[in-house]
Amino acid sequence: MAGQLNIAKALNEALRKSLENDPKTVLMGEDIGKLGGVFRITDGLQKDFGEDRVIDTPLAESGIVGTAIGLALRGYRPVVEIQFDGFVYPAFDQIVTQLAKMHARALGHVKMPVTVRIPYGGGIGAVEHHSESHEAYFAHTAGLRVVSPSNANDAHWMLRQAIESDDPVIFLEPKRRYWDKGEVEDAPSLPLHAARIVRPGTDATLIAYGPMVKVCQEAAAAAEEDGRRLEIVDLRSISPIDFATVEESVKRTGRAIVVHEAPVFMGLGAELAARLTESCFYHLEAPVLRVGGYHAPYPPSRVEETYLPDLDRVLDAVDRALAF
Amino acid sequence: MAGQLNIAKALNEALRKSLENDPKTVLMGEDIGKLGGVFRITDGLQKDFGEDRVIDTPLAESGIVGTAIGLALRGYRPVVEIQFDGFVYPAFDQIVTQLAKMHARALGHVKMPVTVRIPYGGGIGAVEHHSESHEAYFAHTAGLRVVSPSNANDAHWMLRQAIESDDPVIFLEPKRRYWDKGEVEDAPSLPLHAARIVRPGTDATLIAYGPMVKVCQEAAAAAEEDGRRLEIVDLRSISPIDFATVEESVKRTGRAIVVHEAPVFMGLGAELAARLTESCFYHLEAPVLRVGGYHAPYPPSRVEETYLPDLDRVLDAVDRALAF
Amino acid sequence: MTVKSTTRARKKAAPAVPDNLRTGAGAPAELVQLLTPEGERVEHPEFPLVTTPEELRALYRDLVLVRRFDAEATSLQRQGELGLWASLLGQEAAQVGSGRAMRPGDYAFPTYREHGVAWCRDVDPLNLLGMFRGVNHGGWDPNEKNFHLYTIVIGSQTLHATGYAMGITKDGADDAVIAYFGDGASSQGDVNEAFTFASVYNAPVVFFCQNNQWAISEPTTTQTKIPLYRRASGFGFPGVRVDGNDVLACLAVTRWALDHARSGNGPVLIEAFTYRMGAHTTSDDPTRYRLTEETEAWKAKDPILRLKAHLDKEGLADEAFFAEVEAQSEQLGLRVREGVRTMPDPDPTLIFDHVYAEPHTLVDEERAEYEAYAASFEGGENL
Amino acid sequence: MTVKSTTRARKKAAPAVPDNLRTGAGAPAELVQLLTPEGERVEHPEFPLVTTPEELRALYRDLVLVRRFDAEATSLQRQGELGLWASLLGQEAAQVGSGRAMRPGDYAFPTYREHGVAWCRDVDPLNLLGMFRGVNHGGWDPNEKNFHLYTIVIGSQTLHATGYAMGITKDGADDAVIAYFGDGASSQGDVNEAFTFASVYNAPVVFFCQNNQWAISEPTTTQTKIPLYRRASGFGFPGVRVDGNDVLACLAVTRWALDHARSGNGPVLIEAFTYRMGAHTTSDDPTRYRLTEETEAWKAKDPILRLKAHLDKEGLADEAFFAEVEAQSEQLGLRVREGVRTMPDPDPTLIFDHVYAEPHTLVDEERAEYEAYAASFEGGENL
Ligand SMILES: Cc1ncc(C[n+]2csc(CCOP(=O)(O)OP(=O)(O)O)c2C)c(N)n1
Ligand SMILES: Cc1ncc(C[n+]2csc(CCOP(=O)(O)OP(=O)(O)O)c2C)c(N)n1
Ligand SMILES: [Mg+2]
Ligand SMILES: [Mg+2]
Repeated sequence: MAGQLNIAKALNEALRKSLENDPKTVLMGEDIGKLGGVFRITDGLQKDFGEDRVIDTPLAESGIVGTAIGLALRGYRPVVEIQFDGFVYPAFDQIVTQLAKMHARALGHVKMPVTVRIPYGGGIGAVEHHSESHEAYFAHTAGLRVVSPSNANDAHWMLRQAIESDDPVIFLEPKRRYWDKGEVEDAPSLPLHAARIVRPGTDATLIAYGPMVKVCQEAAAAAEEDGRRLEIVDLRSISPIDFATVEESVKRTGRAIVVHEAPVFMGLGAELAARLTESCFYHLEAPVLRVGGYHAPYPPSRVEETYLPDLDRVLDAVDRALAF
Repeated sequence: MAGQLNIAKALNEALRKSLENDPKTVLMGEDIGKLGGVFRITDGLQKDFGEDRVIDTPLAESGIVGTAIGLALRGYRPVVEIQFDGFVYPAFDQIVTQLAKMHARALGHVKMPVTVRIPYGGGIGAVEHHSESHEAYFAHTAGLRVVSPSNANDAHWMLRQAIESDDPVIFLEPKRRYWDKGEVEDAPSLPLHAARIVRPGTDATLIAYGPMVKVCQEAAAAAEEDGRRLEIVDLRSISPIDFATVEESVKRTGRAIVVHEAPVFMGLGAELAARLTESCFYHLEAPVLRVGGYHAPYPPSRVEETYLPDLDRVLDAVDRALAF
Repeated sequence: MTVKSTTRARKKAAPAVPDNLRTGAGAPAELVQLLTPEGERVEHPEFPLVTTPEELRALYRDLVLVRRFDAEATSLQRQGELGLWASLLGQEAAQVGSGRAMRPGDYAFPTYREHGVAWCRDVDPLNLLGMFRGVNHGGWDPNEKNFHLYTIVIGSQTLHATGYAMGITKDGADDAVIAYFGDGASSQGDVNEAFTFASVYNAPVVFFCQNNQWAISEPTTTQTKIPLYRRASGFGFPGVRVDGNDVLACLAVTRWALDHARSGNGPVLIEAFTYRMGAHTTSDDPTRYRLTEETEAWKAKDPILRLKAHLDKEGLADEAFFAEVEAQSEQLGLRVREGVRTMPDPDPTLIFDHVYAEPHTLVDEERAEYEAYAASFEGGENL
Repeated sequence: MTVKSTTRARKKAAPAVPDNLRTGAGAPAELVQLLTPEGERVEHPEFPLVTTPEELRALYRDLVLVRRFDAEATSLQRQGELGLWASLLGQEAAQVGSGRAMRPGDYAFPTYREHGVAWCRDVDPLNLLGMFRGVNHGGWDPNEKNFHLYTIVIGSQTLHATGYAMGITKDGADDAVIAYFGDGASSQGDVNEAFTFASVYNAPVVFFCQNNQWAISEPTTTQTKIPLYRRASGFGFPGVRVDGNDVLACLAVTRWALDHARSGNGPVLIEAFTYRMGAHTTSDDPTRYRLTEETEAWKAKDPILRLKAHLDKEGLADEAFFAEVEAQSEQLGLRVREGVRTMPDPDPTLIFDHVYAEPHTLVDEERAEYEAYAASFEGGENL
């Protein structure tokens, strides 16, 4: 396993291992067979594991998730691919009213080990519906777990952990980072829902996940040239959030900026700000600030750079936080 | 119009006036015709306006919202009834990817004057899927307006304003309050998206909307006996939020508690806390606290009293806020 | 020929709406029937059925007990013991006939009205009532009874059934699945997606539509212009309309369909043509939208009376038998009444119990907060 | 008879999968055709069509120009001028035939591939390209052209079309609507819900399914076991399969269907049997999932060559005409190339422009914040 892999390949290997390790694991989705998925995450898997385990489905997302639930009831462990973020909504009812609630409704008698993989987020110059960040919907939904890796190692191990989980997991893949390379280790170093301090610092804490971790790293590197030491927490898990790690950091730095691509209004930054203000009230030297998308549909790609948080917008927020 | 009406009747009158005033207004939904809807909100309207304007639809929510969009494109002004909160999800794709975005996508060339009425919230001892508060999903969705009245006068005038709006409005009706009576005035006193201070106070601000306004009123009355003067802001509009009114209040009282039935995690309280902390940082004597549902599916009705915020839980939060 | 045979006719005249869709009286055409409303046994060439007197008596017993349970639940709701009840009155034959057609390894996915099927799957009636009392959202272990939880979101269970059936195929098993749904549900996207998935994967699932003529206040004509069983042909699998008030026909057709499906021939749609004799649920008031005459006319097709007439006519059961069934019925009523009245309320912390199968920090935290809060009341009275 | 006619056959043997669903070569059965691949004019008893030479030449011109526009867009994408392009190559006849069947008052709801229909509705090709360049999500006024915006979420436009058609009925107008969708889309719940709504409300909408044999990498057999036009019969309205590479047949059948619909007879489903000659979009690599032989075989059915053969055979067009079309084609290519290359980027504040039709405090605030932020850069370089 060990070696430099890009995120796409690290995910592909994670699916392969999961198929090898558990005969009940099946993959389902549109174009995941011969094509290997539009991002090639399932490349070669149908060839090696057969059409019975790597299943090209009819073009109907509610049908995909609904039948995955049925397969889970029969003892299978389905891993569903939604082709792009914007196409998960036809399955929203099955996810929210069925998948998320089945275990509770059955008083624990049945389990729902279903992983829903979704390439999400913008920055690839795509047309409408192909660049959205909808993690807030899923995070607000009790019964779902929601995670998003930011690098190849996490992509690999978090996906394997998600598939092994007996709960439904929404697995958000930062599509603009699919081709970023990194070392994939021989074993996972963290449990699925633990955050990680990516970079230690003292002046403020940047909190991010998925595609925005890299932007924060760039911002922190730039800030360092100005003598500012920014700490970065990669949440990895969006629901539940590893508040212990985040709070410890914010109590040290006294300032926090949450960065995500999704719209700020009612986004994950709101929850982090609310919670951190409550738990770190006497430590905060500035309000928790939020950098994210605007309250607007994801725009045409020629203006997406304006919509997406970048190094400058993160540093602008850092300035504002430090000015308090 | 003027007189004591319950909320159900105030809504019914609003629909009647809207049908009278604009021949392009049509109502659509399941069982809204002869039955008058399961809550009788459309009672008598099909009889008076005909099957062509008060339309019983097939049992398919995506179909209802999708065809309403088509009718709007043809110049109609559809008012859709979703039978219960838990049944809007099959229409989620049409609402989020189509209804909310059509105006922006068309660069303003088309308008989407569609109102989606949803009886929402718990407290009526109902079975699963009949007691949910899902305003966070809609509020996070740019392109939608989201409102919820707490009394008969607002129910009447806000519904008429919603129907007159050229934007899509998610109109959330607090079903447990349908039978609460109140005076309905002859004209609206506020624009659709303005909040209102329901009760003035000095010690802390309770922020609520829809069904929880009454709970806050009870809590404030009880607190008064202990000599605490609580201000109450009825948001009325969930998206956009009238932050000006809320901020003015919180700057005066120095403390805020947000109360809603929806789960706290990623709920509206998070946004209010984040925003208020940013705008009132030097005024806040305590963090904005949140009282709401737990991160769990809405429970069976025999334990819903535990799930739902009540007077005691609000006062407990007030105590905690004052203890800071 | 290019165009579907109906096309030409339509080109000239307005599309004909079949008059057998809504029948106040008179049997609709194209209906499999093995027992007339008068209790006459008739043969259907395609659905032969051989029954012993014991089997017929057992079916009768099922029908009577199921109706009794249902009546008991309705009155418990009126007494305030249940929050709601969805009565199966009139649909006993459709449910018992199809329920008894299942083999032990077969699996059923119900709506919220399949109390008769639950009975056949040996689910304790008190377990069903827990949900309507508000004690839980479904109190039984679906895998123990091969009977899934009730599903309220219309149509969504048809996809679960299809997925489950796909799993059967993968397992190489010869079980089959029944997905129950209503006439109203036929309009939902999910049901039609289930038809597509079942058809292309050749899944061993029988779609059992109880067309009880009403979806709350909406007659079937609000959902479709043609008989519902014909929907299947558009998806490439067979559809059959059966007299839903004829327990023998429902048994024979469902048994055939399950065998068809389990033998690798793919799905079948059965439309059981029946009638909802009561209100939609105890919250409903059908006098607002339908005529008493319609309901009255359907009384003549009562599923229990017709089997009773047959037993009488053929001398297949004696008074002792009927008395025994009556006694069992009384006993069931008593057990249900007492069971419901003494059913304990759940502990409020049930809220936190099964949100996730594995530990979850936020749920643990909220549970702890709640417990501390509840304990803060004198004597922890809120707990 | 009770059971659909196919049922008995199935009971004995496994369900037959019609072999005409996937055809590498040879015309499938049950296909309306008015022009053979060799350019021979044939008659179809149910779809008579009278055309003048002018009309035939106009159709030819449409086909050529539409193909030219499409080719130009593909190469603009390769040059980096467009982010993506979804080519209609091979589907020109289905689109021009159906597009030209519309009356001015009729309305079309496209997917993302109906550039040929857009052409017939007089939408400026450059407007179409704005979306694929990333300049907007749809640059034209739908109500000006009676041509809705492209819809990417598969199937959702079929419901908009149906609702629009319901509005036509309410208006008492005699317009009709076409809803375009693909073979893959037929599996979506929305499309099947549209069938139900259209059928029960008798809406004047024609569902035009371009079965181009592929949904990205999935062959039609992943979506259905039987020909797609038969889906309609399950919903109670007529379905017709037409040779989608035959512009005359597409014209005749669509014209009939629109008239059928506008006359109050309700919806029609047309399955235009055609083939996607190119990749799904410029991002796709069809060599991963289909054989070149299949594509090669379909070349023999090319919609343009066949009309050209007919014009030649019948002497309906001279060299001057072909030269003129060629010149127009060159001119179009030039205009498209230059238009795209000089198409200005939108102002970033477009983000805030049309989120709502009426004022919105949050959007106003965020716009102001953005503007202040942008202005904070020296010289406002970010604006
Ligand atoms: C998605 C969804 N929409 C609406 C409802 C509300 N509702 C409950 S039962 C019902 C009618 C169902 O009719 P039908 O399918 O014929 O079943 P029946 O009740 O007649 O057995 C409706 C509209 C629901 N439960 N789920
Ligand atoms: C709801 C949804 N799911 C998935 C996609 C991704 N997607 C885009 S085109 C396509 C295939 C469509 O096939 P078909 O309907 O046959 O139309 P064609 O592209 O062949 O014209 C898919 C899966 C989408 N756009 N929308
Ligand atoms: Mg029904
Ligand atoms: Mg296709």
